Amino acid sequence: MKNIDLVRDVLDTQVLDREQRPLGKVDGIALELREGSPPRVAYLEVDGVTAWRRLGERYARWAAKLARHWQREGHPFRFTWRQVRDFGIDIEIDVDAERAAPFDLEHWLREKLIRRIPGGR
Amino acid sequence: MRTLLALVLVALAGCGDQHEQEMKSAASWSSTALAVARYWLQGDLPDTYAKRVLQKASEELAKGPLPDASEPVNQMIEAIGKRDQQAMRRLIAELQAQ
Amino acid sequence: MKKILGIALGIVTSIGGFLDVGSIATSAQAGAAFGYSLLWAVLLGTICVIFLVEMSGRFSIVSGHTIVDAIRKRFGFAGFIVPFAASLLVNLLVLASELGGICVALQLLTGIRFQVWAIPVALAVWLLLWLGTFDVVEDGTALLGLVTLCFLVAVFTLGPEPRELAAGFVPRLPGEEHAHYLFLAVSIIGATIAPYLFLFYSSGAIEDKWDKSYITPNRYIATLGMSFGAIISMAVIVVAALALKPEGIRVEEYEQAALMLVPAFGRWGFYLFVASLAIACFGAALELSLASAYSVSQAFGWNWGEDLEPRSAARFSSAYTIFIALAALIVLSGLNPMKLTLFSMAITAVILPLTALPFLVLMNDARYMGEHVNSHFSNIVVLLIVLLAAILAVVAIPLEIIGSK
Amino acid sequence: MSRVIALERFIGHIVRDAEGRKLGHLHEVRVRRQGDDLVVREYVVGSAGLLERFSLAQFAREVVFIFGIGRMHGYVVPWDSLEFPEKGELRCTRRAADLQRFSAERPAGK
Repeated sequence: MKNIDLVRDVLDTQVLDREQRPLGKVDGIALELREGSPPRVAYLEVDGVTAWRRLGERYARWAAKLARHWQREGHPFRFTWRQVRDFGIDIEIDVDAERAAPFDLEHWLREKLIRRIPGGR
Repeated sequence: MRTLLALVLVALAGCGDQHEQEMKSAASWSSTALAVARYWLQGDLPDTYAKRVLQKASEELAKGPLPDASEPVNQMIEAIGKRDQQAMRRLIAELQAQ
Repeated sequence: MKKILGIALGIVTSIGGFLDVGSIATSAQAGAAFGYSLLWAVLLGTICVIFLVEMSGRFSIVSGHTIVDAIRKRFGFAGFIVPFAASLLVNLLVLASELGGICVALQLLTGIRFQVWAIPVALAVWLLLWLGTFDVVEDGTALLGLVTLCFLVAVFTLGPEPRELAAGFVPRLPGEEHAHYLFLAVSIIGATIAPYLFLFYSSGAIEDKWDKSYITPNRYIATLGMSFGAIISMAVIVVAALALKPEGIRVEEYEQAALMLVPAFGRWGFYLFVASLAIACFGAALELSLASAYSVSQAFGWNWGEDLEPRSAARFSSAYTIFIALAALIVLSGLNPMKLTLFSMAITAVILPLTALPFLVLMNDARYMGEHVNSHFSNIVVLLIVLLAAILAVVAIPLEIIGSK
Repeated sequence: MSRVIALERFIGHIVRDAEGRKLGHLHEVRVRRQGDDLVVREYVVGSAGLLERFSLAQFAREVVFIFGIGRMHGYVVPWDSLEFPEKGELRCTRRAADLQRFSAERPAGK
């Protein structure tokens, strides 16, 4: 697909890892504005705080305060277009979801909630 | 939009006033008590449930426009407690008379 | 053979899932107060829900994605988050009504106040999701839900007058109490076109790994499943009309509705009603909890799936855990269950446009649907549904205030 | 000197042309592949751009016109004509008249 529309095809699109496991949505797109040549997509972001910032700074602050409980380093998670393996309705990137930053909440809940309840396995 | 406003106005006009609603509700609760008593006599209702509905009916009737109807209903509850079928038949007649 | 079994199961699930506390409460009230004259509302709601369920299934089958996932992609985070939050809140109120329905059934049986049952009931619903798989939920609700067929049996036992019954399918205002009549009509349609049905159904199509060969079976499952569910809903109206209305009993509390099966089944009538209410609400509570967890996970791009152990979909399983806990708190607060149910049905009607509108756009999206985009006919039906939804949304609140007594 | 901006925060914001007249809202950014990069070709401003997002099958476009939404129109702003200020509104450095117009009937540049 030669021509891509960033809002229709990339923003809010589901991101999958190398085994098609859901990693998150494209919450943000960073454009690099260059002197005398067309802007290029610097990186894409998967991060709840970035998503909430789209509604306003206030929401981003609340989201960040909340996220501090489970987010370790590596936030916001960013990837470049070069890492994209497959681009259809979803975007597949060459990353392992389990070790990526967006899974911090998943790990935190496993630790704090799931492990403590029998049968959570 | 006009049709919607008409629809809502119809609804407003059709709504009976507060007193009429209370009369309907009271009539309904006394009918409920009568039905429960009759089914209990036929042995179709467990005691715990029958007593509970009669209790609820008595409370609702006491609040409504027919407060004295709640008296026979209270006695019905005792009739169930004592498994007194005669008393129940008498109370059914008494409640129907009101 | 496996497909026929799949279809049969799909239909049976729809029966189990269709009937819930909303349809039982609104149908019982409608039958007791207005006899057969609100049957048309169930029919209208069912026609709409058949189309919307078929489309949400076809969307998942063809695109491999669910409606919620696509709504966020097409409308963007800002355009999606407010309707999404509204639908979650409504789902929470309906889930509280379902849990309330189970607690009320236990209250009828034991005489112990319904709030006391809130925690055990919520635990039971949660435990089945925590330990079970999607099939357990789907098959469980389906087979148990068949107990609600007793309303159908009651209709044949009580023998309604066919011509009067048929007249009930023609909408016309009764002599008096217009506000209450219209309020019940809105609540019945709201109860029938319940958003959680599509959320559960479209995610279920992916859990069951339906591929393109399921496009036709999907149409049967949606049509037959919802129709059978609707027939039982109508049966509740007819039984209430025959068993309660002649006695002058209006349904203001579940205690009154519990009498309706006694004329048909004698000693068993009370127990069948309690069992039907408890089981229908239990099935609906399972589906609602999953539907909410599906929509949150799909909205934020998390891994989801009831077949996964809680450990491997921690955010998904935490979502339904928190959801059930919040709903249990609402029941614990002692709000009158019947009033909560009717209020939730009216509010479902208010957000109906937000539920129906995305179908108009997504079912015509060539990137998702390829050549399976909506036909002209389906688009016109969706347009009519959105129009009906808009009208319901406008009248639901004023009617709730005036007509809900 | 280059600067990085968060594009998602400008989507849906008003764009004014060189004379300060309102062109519409920024709804789409069209890019092309260049090696491993995505490079901006042009921006789409105005309500017709919103319709683009739904890649509506041909039928739905006709329905949309019946409801008079067909009057939606938009402008295509080349990559070198849109400024992303630190503060304030998006500005187009050209006048509306110099911009290529397009409406929902025939999707431009597809």
